Amino acid sequence: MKLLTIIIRPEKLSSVTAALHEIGINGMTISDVRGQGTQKGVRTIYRGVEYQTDFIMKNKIETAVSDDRYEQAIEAVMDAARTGEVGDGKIFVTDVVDAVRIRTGERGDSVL
Amino acid sequence: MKLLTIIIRPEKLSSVTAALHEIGINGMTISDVRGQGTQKGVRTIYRGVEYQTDFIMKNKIETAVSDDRYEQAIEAVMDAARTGEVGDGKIFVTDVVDAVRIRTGERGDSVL
Amino acid sequence: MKLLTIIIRPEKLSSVTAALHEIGINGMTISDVRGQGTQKGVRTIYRGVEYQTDFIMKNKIETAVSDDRYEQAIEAVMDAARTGEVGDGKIFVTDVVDAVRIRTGERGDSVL
Amino acid sequence: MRFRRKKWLVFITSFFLFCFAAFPLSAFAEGENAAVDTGDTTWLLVSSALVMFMFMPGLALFYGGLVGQRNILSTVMYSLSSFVVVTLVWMLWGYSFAFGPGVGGIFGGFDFLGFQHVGPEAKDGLTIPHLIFAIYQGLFAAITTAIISGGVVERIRFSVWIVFSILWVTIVYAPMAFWTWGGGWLSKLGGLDFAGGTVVHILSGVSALTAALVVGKRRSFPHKTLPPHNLVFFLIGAMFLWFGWFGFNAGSALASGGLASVAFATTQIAGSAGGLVWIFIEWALRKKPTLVGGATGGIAGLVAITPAAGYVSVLSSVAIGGLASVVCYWALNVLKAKLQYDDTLDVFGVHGIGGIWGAIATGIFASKEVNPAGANGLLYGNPGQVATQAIDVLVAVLLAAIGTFVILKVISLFAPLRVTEEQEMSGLDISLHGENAYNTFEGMNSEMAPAPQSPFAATGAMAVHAGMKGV
Amino acid sequence: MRFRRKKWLVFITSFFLFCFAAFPLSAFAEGENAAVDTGDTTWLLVSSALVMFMFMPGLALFYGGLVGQRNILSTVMYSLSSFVVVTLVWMLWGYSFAFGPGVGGIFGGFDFLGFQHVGPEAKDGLTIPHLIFAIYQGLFAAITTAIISGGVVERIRFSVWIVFSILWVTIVYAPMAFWTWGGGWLSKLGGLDFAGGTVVHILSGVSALTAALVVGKRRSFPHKTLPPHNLVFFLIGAMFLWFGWFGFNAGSALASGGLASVAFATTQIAGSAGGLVWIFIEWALRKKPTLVGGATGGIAGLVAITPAAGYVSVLSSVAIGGLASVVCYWALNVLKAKLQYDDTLDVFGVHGIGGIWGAIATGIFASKEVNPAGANGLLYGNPGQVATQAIDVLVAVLLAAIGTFVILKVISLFAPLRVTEEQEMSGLDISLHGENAYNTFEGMNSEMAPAPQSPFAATGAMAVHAGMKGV
Amino acid sequence: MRFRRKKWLVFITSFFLFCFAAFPLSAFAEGENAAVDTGDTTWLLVSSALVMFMFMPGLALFYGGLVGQRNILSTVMYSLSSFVVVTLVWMLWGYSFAFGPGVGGIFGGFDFLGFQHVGPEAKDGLTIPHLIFAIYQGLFAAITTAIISGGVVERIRFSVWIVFSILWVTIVYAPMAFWTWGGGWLSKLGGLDFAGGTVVHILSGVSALTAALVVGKRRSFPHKTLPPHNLVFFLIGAMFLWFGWFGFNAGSALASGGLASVAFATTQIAGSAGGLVWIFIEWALRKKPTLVGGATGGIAGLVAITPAAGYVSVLSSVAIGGLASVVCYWALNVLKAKLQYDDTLDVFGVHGIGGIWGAIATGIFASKEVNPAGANGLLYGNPGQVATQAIDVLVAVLLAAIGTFVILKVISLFAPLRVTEEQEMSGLDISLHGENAYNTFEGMNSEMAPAPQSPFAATGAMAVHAGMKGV
Ligand SMILES: Nc1ncnc2c1ncn2[C@@H]1O[C@H](COP(=O)(O)OP(=O)(O)O)[C@@H](O)[C@H]1O
Ligand SMILES: Nc1ncnc2c1ncn2[C@@H]1O[C@H](COP(=O)(O)OP(=O)(O)O)[C@@H](O)[C@H]1O
Ligand SMILES: Nc1ncnc2c1ncn2[C@@H]1O[C@H](COP(=O)(O)OP(=O)(O)O)[C@@H](O)[C@H]1O
Repeated sequence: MKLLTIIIRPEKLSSVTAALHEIGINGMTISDVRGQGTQKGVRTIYRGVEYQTDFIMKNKIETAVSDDRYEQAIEAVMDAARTGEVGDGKIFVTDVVDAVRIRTGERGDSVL
Repeated sequence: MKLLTIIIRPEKLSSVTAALHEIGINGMTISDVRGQGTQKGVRTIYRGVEYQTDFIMKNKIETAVSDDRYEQAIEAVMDAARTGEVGDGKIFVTDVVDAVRIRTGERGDSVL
Repeated sequence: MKLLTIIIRPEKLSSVTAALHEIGINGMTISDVRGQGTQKGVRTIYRGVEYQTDFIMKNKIETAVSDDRYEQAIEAVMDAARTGEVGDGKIFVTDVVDAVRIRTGERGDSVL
Repeated sequence: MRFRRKKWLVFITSFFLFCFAAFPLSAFAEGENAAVDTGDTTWLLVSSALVMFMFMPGLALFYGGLVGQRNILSTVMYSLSSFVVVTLVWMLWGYSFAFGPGVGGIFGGFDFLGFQHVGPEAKDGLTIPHLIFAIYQGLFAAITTAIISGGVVERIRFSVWIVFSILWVTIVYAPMAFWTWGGGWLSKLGGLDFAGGTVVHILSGVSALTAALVVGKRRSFPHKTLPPHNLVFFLIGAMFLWFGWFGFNAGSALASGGLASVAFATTQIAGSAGGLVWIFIEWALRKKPTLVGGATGGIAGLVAITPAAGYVSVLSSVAIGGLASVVCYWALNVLKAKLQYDDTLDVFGVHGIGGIWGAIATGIFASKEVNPAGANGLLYGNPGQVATQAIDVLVAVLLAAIGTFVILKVISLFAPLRVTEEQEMSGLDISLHGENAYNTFEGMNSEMAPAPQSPFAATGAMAVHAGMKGV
Repeated sequence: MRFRRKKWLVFITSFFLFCFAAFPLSAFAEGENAAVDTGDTTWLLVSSALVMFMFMPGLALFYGGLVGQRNILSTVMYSLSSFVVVTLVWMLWGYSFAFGPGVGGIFGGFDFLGFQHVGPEAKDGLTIPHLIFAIYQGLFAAITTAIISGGVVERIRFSVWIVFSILWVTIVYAPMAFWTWGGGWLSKLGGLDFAGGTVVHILSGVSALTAALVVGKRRSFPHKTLPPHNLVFFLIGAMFLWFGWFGFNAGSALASGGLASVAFATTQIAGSAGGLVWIFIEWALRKKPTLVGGATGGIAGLVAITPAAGYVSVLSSVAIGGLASVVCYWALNVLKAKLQYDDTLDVFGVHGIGGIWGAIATGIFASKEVNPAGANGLLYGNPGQVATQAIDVLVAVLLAAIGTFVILKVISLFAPLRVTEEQEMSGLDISLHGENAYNTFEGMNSEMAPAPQSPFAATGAMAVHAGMKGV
Repeated sequence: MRFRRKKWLVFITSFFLFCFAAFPLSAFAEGENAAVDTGDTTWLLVSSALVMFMFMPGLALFYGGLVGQRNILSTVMYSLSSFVVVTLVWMLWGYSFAFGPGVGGIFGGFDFLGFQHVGPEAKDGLTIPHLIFAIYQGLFAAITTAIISGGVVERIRFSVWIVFSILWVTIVYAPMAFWTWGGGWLSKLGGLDFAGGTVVHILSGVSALTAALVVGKRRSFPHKTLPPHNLVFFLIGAMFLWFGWFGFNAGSALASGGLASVAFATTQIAGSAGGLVWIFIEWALRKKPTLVGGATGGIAGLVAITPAAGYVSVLSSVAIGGLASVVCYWALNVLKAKLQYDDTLDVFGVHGIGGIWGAIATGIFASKEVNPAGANGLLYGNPGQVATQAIDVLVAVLLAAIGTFVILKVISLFAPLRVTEEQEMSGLDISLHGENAYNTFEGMNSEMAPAPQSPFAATGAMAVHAGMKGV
């Protein structure tokens, strides 16, 4: 099983979740995060003072998928989240050694 | 060392942390997250318009535990977080290859 | 490639990001989290009732770095985030098996 | 379902028919307005608006900021519902019971039901229209009722609260108002209550404590209650209260001029003394003066000066306001900790204790030099006034405690008083009202899902509700 | 750039020169104040302040709480800009067009341009200074304009909105005000509008619907619109509206005294009836009464009583307010769902429908016993009044619809009416105003970066802007 | 510890004893009220309430919204403490120093200490009770003091601030008020200051700059200061200020009627002109008009009209308000960037510069046609008035700068002026007041821990504090 950590633009969140739903991936956990990278932050000006923030709003999706599906998931996310502009985000893949469904105590791929 | 990523209902947070304390696990990092899965979101109605959100409030606990303790931790969490209703959450286990305590520079299991 | 999960004091965030920039690590994802550990929470009193919270504000930085750079990154973070007081935080290192830049579809170390 | 809806329609329709048909309009026949003074009337119009404002949104925010964020809307709804319900009850029968011509000094009677005979002409002995007097008093009744909710927020059922409001204002507030201000027996004993120390604050404070005991503690009390979720809202509410208090106290002169100015000044000064003393107490005892403390002290001072506002000198108001903080601080920090009652937002500690101190203090500091229509107090050679005030206090305490107890016990025969454990746990906003106060998850700001054909299933989807049909 | 800046300077300078030089000051020549009554004047001063308050911050919060958090500042900016722009337009020409001596019952004329001849002396037939009357009416004009923005928030361009405000108040509001209140032809027909049922609420409600249709739906409508981001702000705004409404309705008596008291009472009671009925409707049909519902019902009741406030009895106001919630609930839940127009904040459903009901209801419930200067309505033997009211309604609906349509179509010849897709997606706060309302990311509270030599590059860095030079 | 607590008790008790015993109550002896006008009195009662409201919560939110979220309560506490402290100081000696019968045009004297001889009877030459005049002026003193805090928030110590408040109002504000309004030497020179251009705005603006320089920059200035944490609170505050400004300016007529109406109108119009001009400047120079800009411009306009409100025509007020935005924009964007002083919330840029412009503008635009009790200005053939105004400005600037400098230097002999680095870093809310403004972490909404036997250890545990014993 793999854990995909997906960083995307907030405005793409619903497209991405919909794309994942489409290929049958329904379980995921989402958070509001701030990103830094090549993309530059917005400048805002208050009373003549310019605040440049390099913390850019992003959303993070964490979703565990089975080994045979994760490439497909990556494709789906890329299609849904890409704009072609700097700042589209990243997907990181890590290995999950074990997974538990708290409600039932199930383990492994049946958890997903 | 293992990193447990635990997704639970917010109302179970203090039970779970207490359960972990009980078996001697005191270090952990918690965040407010939104989950999607089998559980359906709440519907709220504003002025005749129904908003159905599929982002359900959850809490995420990340805790690194030593290899010999993590099964025990999983048991403790399951006991404390289970209601038996859909939406109880998941535990994902990943391998930690290294860990550092910033204050001392210690490495490995003594960090926990 | 490694994923560093860095937990630090909020007031050290800009020092740490600056330190990472200095060694050429510009990509990272940051979130507001709450920590528990050895450090004790603040006590606040409202109308004679004392609220002791053991959820301490921390910031989490997640950054993926190449295998040859991660020791250097750990050094940089430790230097920038250490105060010597309990509560300085931790760094956890996990293996990244794959990484994708959504904008281009690139994979592997070139993503960083 | 269909049936129930019809019943509702019939009910609503007949209610409205009743409204404009049942009562004679002769009330408005004689609009002479001979004795109405424009300056006085303006002051009462303004004071009424101020009392409305201190209630909604004032009290609602004062309370709402102190509860957990899953109960903020519910807390506000208790206030909002009392606001609209008591306004109507007051017009229909409350005013008549409280300020009617009266039956034997005990009960106001039925002459003013539905604001009959309450019109634009000057009220007897006053220079303001009867109608604005009635509305002004109605807002007092409404806010007093809502203050009680602070003792039982985060757990009482919404429907129970509405029924409680109606009964309480009828059988607790209206009698006390009649006895004290409407010409009833208490006023004949010589008790002084300028703007509602007994009628407003003791009644609400004691009722809140009684209700808190009858309804029972929150499940999370005392070890896991939520910290106040937004102190800025709390502060805004506290200052709205302060602002409105000028209408409350100085408006109780029922005219503009010197007496209103005295009440205005004592109000501002007692509030300030209260705030400052609380800050110093916290500083001395705890090292850190808090905003919650400073604002609570200010409110304590304002509560205490309420019965005295038009009877005492400016310097006395310093003592009354400052000592109010001392006794209320003690109530919140020592008494409550010892007795372990769950008066959630400290209504008893602030309004009850503060009101009792204020009523007694009026007996100590009152001076005929300030207000010839008042009386001299202990310090001006008349110790008996303290005893008279003590009787007032006693009556208010007993009436509030017994009345509230009986009302809630009766209601509990028909329905449970409190929400279920599950509702309490998920928060009352969602479980009672189906709403979240704050929708600030950034991820919601995402563009339309690509699959509009299944809007209900799509992430974050929103659908226009099918209106009445869907239920 | 340099050139453009010069042009601005010239423009601003010449404008100000014009301001104090162009008009004769003889307006202030005769400051006799013979007939000015201090009590009445105070009431109008207060009422003006209250109307200002219900607008800013009242309306701004009422609207702002209901939009998504990326559009809150933009929503507020529509209100703020109308506030300042219409105030100035009103002073320069609006007041003259609306309340000038008039030309043939159609148009107010030019006598009061720039508040010429509008001074501290009493206005004809009134006991208040002409100037405060003019300012009071100006605040009506300003809030009415801003109400319209609720139909088109989250998409109309800011510059378009400002131009629209100027044109709308000139060619829609001013004529209707003149016809109804300034002595124009409608008032001669005998239509009753105490405080703005047609002039304020129907005009704004219908204009908002028209504007929503001309500007078009939000891209996210109806399946992905954002839930209200802060219901506490919404509640605060609603209660500020309520508070200010006393100045709006009771102030429209243009004097203190009995009539103002009647209007005050009917306002409070109609609002309460509206709130309560809406709560009960939701309870019956949906099981959960909501805060948004209760507050919306209150506002619906207040809208409906506006034209009637000084003409009907207190009991009639219960019916008017209560039924307002019934019709507005229907409009929001059935009509809107069926017709699928994107009137974002339900201006048409509340102000338009509520205003129409109120105007008609005035024809039903009005009574000369309450106000001899008014008329009797259907229930008092004069069915013709309903027809007269219907004419008023029709005129208002047509004027608003046609006027708004023409204004927007003309503007659209010069510039696009709405923001780009990208701006809509990123939120108007950042894309139009370059600001975020909330900066609450805790990570920003971090200490200074150790590399001050490159402040712009450092994380979270902030730099003092180079002032005018940098642009 | 035990000892310290006793000392406190003794102190408090003796203070209160003093309060009601030390002064004769003869002040209230003659309550004739012969000349009191109810309409005028009502206006002053209302104006006093409005000034209170613009201060708390107005100013507190205006400031609080602009600071970082870890300093919001601290920012509010500076205001709240000045509010209560200055109210008491004013009553005890401030009013006497500022409005006493006076000693040689320099000092008000001791006649009114403790509001002796300040009673419900009309103040000499006015138609309002002396007491409400005194309270009204006291609220001016209090808000002026609190405005200064904007220059030093996020770093000055709370105890230092309280001591500063007491000294500043005594030796800076009271003299200037006496000289200008109390019959002192400045007023004899013929300087005009209708509602506080010099006394309120220049004093506070210059004092804030001085204090900012003496206390020193925030450690984060200029490269890492926090962005404003909540612009909605800022907006609410700004609009509360605007609302209250009507009481401030139009109330300064000290009577209802024509003059109050003029001041009301010029206030509304100057504020609007200020807001609009700032929006246009930003639009022209920066492409994006901001909410912060629009609101700041409005306040700048209001500041500038303050000294002129009752002396100039409505059209002049457009020029005064509009140009205020030009000069203040320059101050904030060019001057501040160049000089690099850390006047945190731009008190000098808005109140100082705006106040100076307003005072001078009064000398330019004043007209006896508007107010015969005033004077003609430059444009009405009297260039000397500009010089007279310049003297006023100079006196205010010098008094504020020297007074503030001396007070702070003296305090710094006894205690450090600013918080420690660590306190600044953790935020003043927690470090000075032990509170968090917002407790919105969802995880706190969790059910009771299963181990109630160790409540203090359990996660998120809350424990009833042991009251006074525990400290
Ligand atoms: N090495 C990294 N580790 C973790 N997160 C990263 C890393 N690099 C980028 N990110 C995240 O991805 C987001 C987008 O990256 P950015 O470099 O701005 O654009 P792009 O992905 O298009 O190259 C960042 O805002 C950050 O949240
Ligand atoms: N595959 C997954 N990857 C990551 N998080 C998941 C996944 N599946 C579920 N979750 C998280 O677990 C929560 C509960 O899952 P759900 O399917 O609703 O109920 P249950 O765990 O009882 O089967 C979800 O809200 C989500 O936060
Ligand atoms: N085992 C763990 N797993 C995950 N996060 C941890 C763990 N232990 C500590 N943390 C995080 O590190 C922070 C600091 O830890 P703490 O024990 O208080 O101090 P220190 O790191 O100086 O020993 C905690 O607040 C928590 O967020």
